[in-house]
Amino acid sequence: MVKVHGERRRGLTKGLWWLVLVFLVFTGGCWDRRELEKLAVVVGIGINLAPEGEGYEVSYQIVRAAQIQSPGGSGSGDEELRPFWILRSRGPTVFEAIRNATLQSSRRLFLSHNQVLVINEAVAREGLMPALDFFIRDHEPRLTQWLLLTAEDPVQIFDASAGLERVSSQAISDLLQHYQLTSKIRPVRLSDYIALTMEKTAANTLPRIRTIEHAGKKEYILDGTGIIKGDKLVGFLDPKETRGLLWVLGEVQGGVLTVDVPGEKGKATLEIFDSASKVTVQAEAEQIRVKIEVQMRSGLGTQTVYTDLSTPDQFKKLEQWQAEVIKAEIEAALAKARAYKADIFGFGRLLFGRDNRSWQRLAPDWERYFVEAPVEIKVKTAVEELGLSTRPALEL
Amino acid sequence: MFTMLWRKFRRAQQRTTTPGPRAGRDLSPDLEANLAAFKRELGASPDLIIRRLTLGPKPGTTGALLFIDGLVDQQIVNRDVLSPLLHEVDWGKGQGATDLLDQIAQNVLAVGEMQRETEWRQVVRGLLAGDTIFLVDGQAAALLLSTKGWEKRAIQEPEAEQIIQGPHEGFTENLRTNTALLRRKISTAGLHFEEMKLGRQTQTTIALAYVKGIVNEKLVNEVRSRLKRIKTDFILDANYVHEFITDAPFSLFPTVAFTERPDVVAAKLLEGRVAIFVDGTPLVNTVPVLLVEYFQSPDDYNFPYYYATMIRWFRYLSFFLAVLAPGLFVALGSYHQELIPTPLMITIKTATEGTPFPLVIEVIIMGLVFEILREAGVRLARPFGQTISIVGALVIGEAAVTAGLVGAPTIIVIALTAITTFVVPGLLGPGIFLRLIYTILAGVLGAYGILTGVLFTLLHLASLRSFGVPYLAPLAPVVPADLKDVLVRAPIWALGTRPRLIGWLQPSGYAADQEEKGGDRDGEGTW
Amino acid sequence: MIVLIVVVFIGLFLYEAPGLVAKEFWRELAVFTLLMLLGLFLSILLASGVELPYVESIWVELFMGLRKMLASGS
Amino acid sequence: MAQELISPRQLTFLVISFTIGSWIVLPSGIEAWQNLWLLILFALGQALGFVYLSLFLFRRYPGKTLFAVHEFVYGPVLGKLISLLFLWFFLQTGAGALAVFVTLLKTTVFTDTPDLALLLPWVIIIVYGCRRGLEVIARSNEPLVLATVGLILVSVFLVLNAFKAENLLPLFNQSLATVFWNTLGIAVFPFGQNVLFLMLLPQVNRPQKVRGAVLRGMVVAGGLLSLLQFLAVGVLGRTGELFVFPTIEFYRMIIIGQVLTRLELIPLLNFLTMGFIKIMLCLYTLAVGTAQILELRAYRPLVLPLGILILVFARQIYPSISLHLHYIEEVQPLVSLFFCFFLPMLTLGVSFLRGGAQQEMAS
Repeated sequence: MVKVHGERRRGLTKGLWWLVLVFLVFTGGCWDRRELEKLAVVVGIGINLAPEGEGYEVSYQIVRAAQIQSPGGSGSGDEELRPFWILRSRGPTVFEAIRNATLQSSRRLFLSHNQVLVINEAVAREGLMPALDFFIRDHEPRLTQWLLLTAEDPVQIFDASAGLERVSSQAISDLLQHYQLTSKIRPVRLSDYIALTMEKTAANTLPRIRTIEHAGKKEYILDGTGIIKGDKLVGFLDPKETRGLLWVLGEVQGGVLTVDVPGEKGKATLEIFDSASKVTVQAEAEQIRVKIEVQMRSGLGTQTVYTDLSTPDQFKKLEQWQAEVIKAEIEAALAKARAYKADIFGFGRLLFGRDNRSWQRLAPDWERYFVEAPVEIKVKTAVEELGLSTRPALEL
Repeated sequence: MFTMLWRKFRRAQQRTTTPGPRAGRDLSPDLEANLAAFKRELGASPDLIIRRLTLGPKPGTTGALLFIDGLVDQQIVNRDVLSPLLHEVDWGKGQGATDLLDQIAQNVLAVGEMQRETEWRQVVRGLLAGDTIFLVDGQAAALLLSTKGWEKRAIQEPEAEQIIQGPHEGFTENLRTNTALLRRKISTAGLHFEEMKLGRQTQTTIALAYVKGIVNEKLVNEVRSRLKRIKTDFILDANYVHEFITDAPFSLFPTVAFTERPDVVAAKLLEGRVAIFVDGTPLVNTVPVLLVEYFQSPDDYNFPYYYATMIRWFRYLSFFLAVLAPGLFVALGSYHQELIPTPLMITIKTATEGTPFPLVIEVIIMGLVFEILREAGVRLARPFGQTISIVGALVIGEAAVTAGLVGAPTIIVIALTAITTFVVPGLLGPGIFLRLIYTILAGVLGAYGILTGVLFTLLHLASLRSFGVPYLAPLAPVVPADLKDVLVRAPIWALGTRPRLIGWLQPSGYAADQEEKGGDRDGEGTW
Repeated sequence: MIVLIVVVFIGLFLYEAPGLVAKEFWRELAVFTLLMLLGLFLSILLASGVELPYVESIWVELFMGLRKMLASGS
Repeated sequence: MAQELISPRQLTFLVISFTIGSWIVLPSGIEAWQNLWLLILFALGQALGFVYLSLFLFRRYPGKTLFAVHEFVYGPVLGKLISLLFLWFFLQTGAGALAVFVTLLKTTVFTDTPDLALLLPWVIIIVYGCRRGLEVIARSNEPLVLATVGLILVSVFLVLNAFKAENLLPLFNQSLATVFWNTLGIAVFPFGQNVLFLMLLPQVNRPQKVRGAVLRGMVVAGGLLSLLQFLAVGVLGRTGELFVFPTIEFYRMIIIGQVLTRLELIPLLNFLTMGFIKIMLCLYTLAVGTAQILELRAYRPLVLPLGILILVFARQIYPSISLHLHYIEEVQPLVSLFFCFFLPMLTLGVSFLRGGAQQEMAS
């Protein structure tokens, strides 16, 4: 009994020792703590070249949480009432610029919730990776943020009206995610950009954004695609050509397509349901042979002619017309890509995966092979639905 | 220290104030001496009733009945003891008896249970336990007549362990009632009770219950020996026994379970456990106990299996939230803001903008406020208690948020914790304690701090054993067969086997005569 | 800092040693003490900023040297 | 020393977490990134061979730890010297794993926290666990392994929409030398280290099931690592080569409905628990082994000072993460090969050569 008591007492002292030890360790603490209310949450970052001298000018859109639920949105006059704050800073590298921002901001910039990276085209022309490296290396930014190109000062984009949203970066992020409503833009995440950059033969594309003036207010619009070859901006695709690219990549999952109805002054617009593509790249001795097969399903969305387009015969014709439009779009994109010698379609990537040996052989001179490659395009389409009406109300 | 002195002092006092018929000796043949001794021993207690009688064929022989008022059933004493002695004595009968006391015992008294005692201590003990003492002048012996009977609470539904469906009876403070309740549930001769008296002053009856043939004898021996080692002055409640026999006295986690429900005790005994009844309390200890038992409720077995399974998972989730929610909230809010989805994060940020304290402090303070409110609510009379809780929660919480002292999300988290804590009432203590620790750890090292704390707790739990059975079984060590009542609540017909580490002597719950499969035990549960 | 380390080590020593003495585990006590002293020594060196060699860089240099030798040899 | 027994199932679980251990966050063989998941399977086959052979030692000397076998085979002096080498290896393995996790935490989450603040709590709980003994380690390991397995299996569903089968191609584009070297590296680094269990096998309660238990554990661990790697390649593609901690990184790519994003903290913490078990096993073996070499009656008193040594070592093992990566690529396979394959095989060979007498002694 005495022994048991002794053991218990020792157990108590031992337990106390452990407790003391644990608390000794933990009382020192709180090195990495950053209180939520003390953070400056950055939702958009713009990168521009510094107007004079070397280095970058980085701009930030920071959420002003206190204002987020009160009136006074984007673009409205009073600076203090806007739900965000725009800040600029400069530095020889992006990282230093971001740190320099704390000279102006009372709170530490918190990059983890950044949604969009808007990059000025001047930066893109000099090469993107030097500017992007920080976002890959640092632990805070996400690899899933969206990349955008703009010809303007990125601040203009952040400054523009966000429409229904409170903060324009958030709105742009939503916008990009709904790309399939038009399929005229190709959203690119930071991780996608890195992945393609690592493929030696591939070229990247980035969506462009610009502002437009509307009733005295600035608004922004997604417009076309920039072609990045070897990390440098070389040219642009317009929205139609962008969709040509998306057809090849099999990324068109929606949108509409308008065809001319021959013989009549009118058009028909078809709604794209989905599409799929199959690209085969065959390596031969001194050239590659590319075959692109696109399949697409659509439904009749609207028509501006008085002929009934919903008969089986007309459907057949519609299928043919839209196949031609698609083919034209692809060819347009292909022509641009050839002009810039940029393999935006990832033909090289395909060869790399399927026929690595040939790729090894052809890769050093890929530009030439890409430009000279004969491309065979096959489009198979189906018009499957006609909406709620069986025929136009008035037929002539 | 003070208590020790006090005890010594008391012991010394006892030694000097216990004269004859000297403690530990026999009764004196002289009735008056005996009665005087009783009066000395018990003081001038008004509840000690001494009824003198004149007895027998030989007029002049005096006797006395002694009992404690309130402990005996007056009706029995009057009808079955006093009145036969006074009126209906046929002194001619029972010639075989050796002396007068025997004669009376055999022929006169209409009491079922009686005992002849000569030793002074035993007589006093009997008197204090509610027996009526019958003394006859000239004989150094007494009859202890079992006339126990006192006011007791009726059998009610236990308030702390309410269920919706199923039996609504609960144990009472009376040991006999309790054992009877258990007998009513288990009608096998295998249900054995062993009684012993513990506590120098209280002489509390402790009853050990087990089902022979199902229980492991080694377990019974272990419980018995641990109970015998208890040296204390008083035992007033099941927890007194619990803290003496528990495996890990300093652990946060209880290694002895208690319940107020006969059906629970019956189920546990039939799984091979041992129950310890303590007279004077409706709580019954059962050992060994596993952590998962705290997540089981009798209702689980009274509802359909799918519903019971779902509810059980809600219980796991609730406990998880109760222990970890404030810690996780602090870790997310002040270390890992990138984990919160952006819109939610901005909402939280909006709500906490401008609060003066770090999140940890906020959470700890609000947690403390809540605990105090809860304690006040429990202690006060019920109508007050409710008022206090509502007023406290509403006024303090609302005011703190409006004044910008505390963010609204903090209040939400604390409220959530408050509710979930009560879902697993058996682990209330450890839950609250761990929650505080995890919150502090989260405040210092974020999720890493919590992980460290959780791993420490896990190691501690893994090192615990309750009467030889690993506390975390059947999760660690994994006993796949037993997961049927842990991860899910399998239909009753599929719950046929007993927990392997406890009831392995007779693994099957149905066929008692089935072949024993004892050996295959994965090396765990070694005694 | 060094004072703190010494105090912690003495505390740990006092935590463990009495049990060993009570059980008359002399050998264990000796080894324990030795290892504690080693730990104390290294900790003090670390705390006082003495540059200790990095364990793995020794291996790396050794093996890289070996590889280079092999490479140049073949 | 009271014999603490574990069951074959617990042994399997221990093997799983020990193998997964630190490799899961800092994989070796990044050179062959795209085919790493395949290399793991090759390496698993190779390692199963190694370990199968090493287990002959246990067959030959049942109930004897590796160190006891050393003394049998090489005689007391040389045997103890070789055992001492192994102690060094265990110390290095444990400290290495600890260093990996501290580096991981420091670079991903706790950038401003000093090393010591991350090391110390970890070491304290590891020492606490080791003092509680192997049974407790084994028992607490079980839920942790289940959690990890669960997480890896759940990740299959989480990454479904980020997974691109195209990323897995091409299957073989590395030179044979790269493949061979990295396969060997993986075979000895996470898998071969299981030689440590030769110290613990006598504590398994059913010795006849030991071999199956170890091999099963390795297969499961190899399968899990391969699966995880498969997912990582499918999600990250070649980008994976860029990252120091690719298996954590790929969880950063998970986006499910705007809500489940930036999940990397969850696998990070989960994988930490595997490393935790690994370090604890190393420390335990270190203490038990030291006690055995010095013929002590108890290992418990050694746990604390050895824990401090591990802590000091963990701080002093790698000067920088870049050298660490370099070490993993270039040196570690050779060191591990020496300890995990060469020495056990040598012991086995010598014991066969010395033949009959030994066996009689053993039996």
